[in-house]
Amino acid sequence: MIERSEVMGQPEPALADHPSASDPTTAPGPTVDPVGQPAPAESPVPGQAVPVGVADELPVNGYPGGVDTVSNAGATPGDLQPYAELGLRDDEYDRIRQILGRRPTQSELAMYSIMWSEHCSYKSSKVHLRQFSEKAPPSDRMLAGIGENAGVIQISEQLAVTFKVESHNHPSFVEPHQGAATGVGGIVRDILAMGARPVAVMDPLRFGAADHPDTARVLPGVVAGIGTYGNSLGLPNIGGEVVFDSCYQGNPLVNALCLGVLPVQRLQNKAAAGAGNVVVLLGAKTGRDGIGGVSVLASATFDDGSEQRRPSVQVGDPFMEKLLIEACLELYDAGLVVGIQDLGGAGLTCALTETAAAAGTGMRVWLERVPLREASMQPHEILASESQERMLLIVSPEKLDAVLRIAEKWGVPASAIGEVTPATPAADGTTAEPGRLLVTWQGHTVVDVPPGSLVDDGPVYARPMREPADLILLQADRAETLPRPATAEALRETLLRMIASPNLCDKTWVTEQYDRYVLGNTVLAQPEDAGIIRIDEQSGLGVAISVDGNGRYTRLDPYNGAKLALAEAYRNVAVTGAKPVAVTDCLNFGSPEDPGVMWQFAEAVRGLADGCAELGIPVTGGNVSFYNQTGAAAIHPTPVVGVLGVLDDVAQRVPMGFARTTGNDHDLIFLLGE
Amino acid sequence: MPRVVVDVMLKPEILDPQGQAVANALPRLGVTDVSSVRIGRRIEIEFTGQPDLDRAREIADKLLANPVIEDFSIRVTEAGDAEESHP
Amino acid sequence: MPRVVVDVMLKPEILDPQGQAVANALPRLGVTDVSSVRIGRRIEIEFTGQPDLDRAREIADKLLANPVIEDFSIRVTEAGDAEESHP
Amino acid sequence: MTARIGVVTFPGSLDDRDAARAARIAGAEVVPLWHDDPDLHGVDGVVLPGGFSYGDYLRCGAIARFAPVMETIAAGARDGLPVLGICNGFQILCEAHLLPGALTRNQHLHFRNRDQVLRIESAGTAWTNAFQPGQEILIPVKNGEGCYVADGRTLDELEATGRVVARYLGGNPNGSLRDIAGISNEAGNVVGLMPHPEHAVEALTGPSLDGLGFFTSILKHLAGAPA
Ligand SMILES: Nc1ncnc2c1ncn2[C@@H]1O[C@H](COP(=O)(O)OP(=O)(O)O)[C@@H](O)[C@H]1O
Repeated sequence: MIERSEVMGQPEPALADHPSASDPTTAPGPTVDPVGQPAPAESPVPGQAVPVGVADELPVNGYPGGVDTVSNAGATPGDLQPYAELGLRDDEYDRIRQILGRRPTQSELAMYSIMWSEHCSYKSSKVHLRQFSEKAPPSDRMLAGIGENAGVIQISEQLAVTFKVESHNHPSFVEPHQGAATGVGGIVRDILAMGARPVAVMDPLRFGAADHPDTARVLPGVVAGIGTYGNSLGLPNIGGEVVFDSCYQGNPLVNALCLGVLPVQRLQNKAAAGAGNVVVLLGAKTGRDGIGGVSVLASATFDDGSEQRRPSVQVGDPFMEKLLIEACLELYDAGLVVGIQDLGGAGLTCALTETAAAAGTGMRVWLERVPLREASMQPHEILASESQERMLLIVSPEKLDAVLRIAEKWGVPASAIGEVTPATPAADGTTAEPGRLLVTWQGHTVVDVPPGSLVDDGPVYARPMREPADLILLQADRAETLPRPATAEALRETLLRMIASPNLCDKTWVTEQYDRYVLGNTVLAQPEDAGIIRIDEQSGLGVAISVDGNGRYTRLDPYNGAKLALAEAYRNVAVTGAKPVAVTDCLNFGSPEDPGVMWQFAEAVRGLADGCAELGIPVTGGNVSFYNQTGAAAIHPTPVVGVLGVLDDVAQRVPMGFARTTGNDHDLIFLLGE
Repeated sequence: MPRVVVDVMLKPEILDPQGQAVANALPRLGVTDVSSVRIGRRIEIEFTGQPDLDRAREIADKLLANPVIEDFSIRVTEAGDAEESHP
Repeated sequence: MPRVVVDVMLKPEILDPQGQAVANALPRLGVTDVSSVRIGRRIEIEFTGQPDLDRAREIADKLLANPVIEDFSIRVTEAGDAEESHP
Repeated sequence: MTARIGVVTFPGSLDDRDAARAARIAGAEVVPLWHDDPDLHGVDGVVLPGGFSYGDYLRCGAIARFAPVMETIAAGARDGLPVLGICNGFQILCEAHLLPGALTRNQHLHFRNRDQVLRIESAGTAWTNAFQPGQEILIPVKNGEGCYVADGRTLDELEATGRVVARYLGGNPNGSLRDIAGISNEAGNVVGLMPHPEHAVEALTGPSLDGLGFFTSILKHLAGAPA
């Protein structure tokens, strides 16, 4: 991958000269594995319960010491591993073995399966998303772009803003309230990780038919979840969408956008630079949240085995997130952070590998130092856990105490769990290879991998694409052929029907559950077409944002549908008086393995990239959500596009609707465009 | 009158921010010997006739508990039963 | 392990909109023989040592219940006690 | 001398900056107070802002009541220190028994944010003397647990002694008994208000400027009060 070589261009030569004791190349970890202990006679069959007493002493899953170690993996190359159940293909599993020169341990297998998933690796979308960078107009405002946690745009000499939209569709169908709530929590941490104070949220939503019984379960839960989380964080909700269409019946879309503000010099990055620096886990304790995906690896960690539920549901704690925000901002302002990364869907696995890969360094992690909610958790569970409200910090050792003090002031747990290790000197002593990620669990080495292999070297697919067979028919069924109301009475009835339709009627029931006033800088919010936030109280500098998408239109014409979404958001921002400067997008589609869906996706991306080039504004970040379907039926392709614009003085904003004039002059009404 | 009581608690592995907040507040009150607090819901159902456990179980399952994150238990009590009541 | 359970219920004269909402939803499930539903909190407290009823009563009185609107009752249970559990 | 108004930040406070801004716009010097610090730093009045102190788990305001700063504030309030509790602040004042009654779950069970008309029922408190009795004002309301309840005797007494400070007009947003939006203690120095005056102090960001009256009131009160 291209990005890889760039990241590796910056080793830490000075520190590489002083490999520490924990450098994996010189000292492969203390005590390592119980050598000499025979490999279990029978290879463990994951998924099959092995009754077991005390996890840490007796062989669990048949592994000595309770865990599958690197040396054990080397000694038992023939063990069968449930890679297929974890979503890895045969060739992907072979790649992993090739990279490691042995079979992966349980923990490593869990990590690769997560990082090489569609969700984390963008393996089906990568080849298309490149266009966003390739076609992007040059922008000297962009301080961080695609590849970072969120794009950052400079809006004045001192200030920058960051914004991004992300999906939490599937969790929100399973448990609407918590799914939607943790969706907000996740995007807020992305914004926080850039060094910004989150200052507003928006929520583009799609539900099934308004009168379907399941909508009565999903919609109130989603809205309450977004409300509870956003309100509790003190983030004004300044806009979003509520769209009903039966194609979303079994797969609602819950997208969340967050806006943040930072002084330019407070910009953070995720690189775990500087060997010897300390890796700190900040925030909530780690529990068995969202480890459903890797549960196939752990059949014997519960005493009574098999039937124990593995919740794939994460429960959010907005209070902890609020404290996390305040603690992080204080840490940034005190200059105590070298690198920072939020823990999102892929938990520690993603944060450890991404921060190390971004710096080309290695990392040494003592997993038993991770504070746990449940003591019986296994290493692969700790690595895969999606527990919310956590951040990973890289701090220099002499500042560790100050960091812990600020964490304590805000009541946020913080633990040093590891340290950054140098890049590996090459054999000839000149160039350096990236370091390795070495994770131990109570003295056993459970992970020893090149971090970049999880982050950047994942599979990339150019999946087959084919225009859906029914598209011609759909396109032939033109609006012009529909009967038009011919009489006044018919016109009246059409109008009434339209006004009464769920997609057009008042959304106050939803929006009044959101706090729009908190922070005192909301200049425009619902029902305006764009939200406006004042950023600088002195100068009146502010930003306008709108998020829009039209699945029906995109179904008929994905290329122009994406452009339409962009144009709508762009217009909505422009008419407030703001100058549009940046784009974020959430691409909600069906299964990429369906050539018809893949075609829709490719067309939509091409349309969005072309549209951005024509309008002269860059995509700064976003998110892809695939597999939005029920059985074989995909949702309408639904690219949701957010546009951000800048106002030099928010007092000059133009609100929607006609202004009440005080004098006796009448306003003139003009229609612009064709 | 006898009634049915349904206790709904978060599954043990699910985060309980409420309980945690209370546990963290206890030292303020000078209480230091509490190791964990979990907070759930207690629902009292009164029937027009005889308390109907099966009916109550059905209600709990469909309406009172969220099976994705919660467990429930169910029993019949007399008002003023064995529980020690606050004066 | 034994623990202390504190049940906190709204006083009978205080309106319980949540309980009412559940009661109102019951006919839609075909349940017509319920006369009232009240929803309160169930709080389980685990102590580091022996469960301490007096201590728990003090916590309940100061923090867990608001005497203006709520009553509480308190008891020690064994995990897996007499309550009929959901399978 | 400029009046010094303290604004308390509890973990989970959200409208603390807004309250500070409103007090500043009214002309006060703002002193940030911290939940864990019992020292009031010589302030002349205190605002307990909106938000979700300590997450507002269990009951709103139940845990905040035990914060070290609250002990000092409670003692001060009994000696006449002006205290305004807005939303979560109102909940805290009730939990701390500085005001009677309690705030419970909205009757419709939803969080509700809207612009709300209020009638000022009592202009005799430290925080409402800049209003006319009976004056109608428009300020935002936003809460999930803003339904004021108290027993009938307490309600009667509040009404008989002029301690209902404001009532909801044109629709009760949360089911509060007798449409009560705010009350005061007997001396009138402690006021609890569910709606948010601090969100109606600038034309650009609020539905009106009506909220400013609460903050100019306290300045007026302090200016008139013997030093
Ligand atoms: N549709 C998209 N448009 C633009 N950028 C995208 C899109 N999807 C993903 N990206 C970018 O790819 C990177 C990886 O995305 P993601 O995995 O969502 O980030 P994170 O690590 O914060 O979860 C991010 O920088 C994101 O902005």
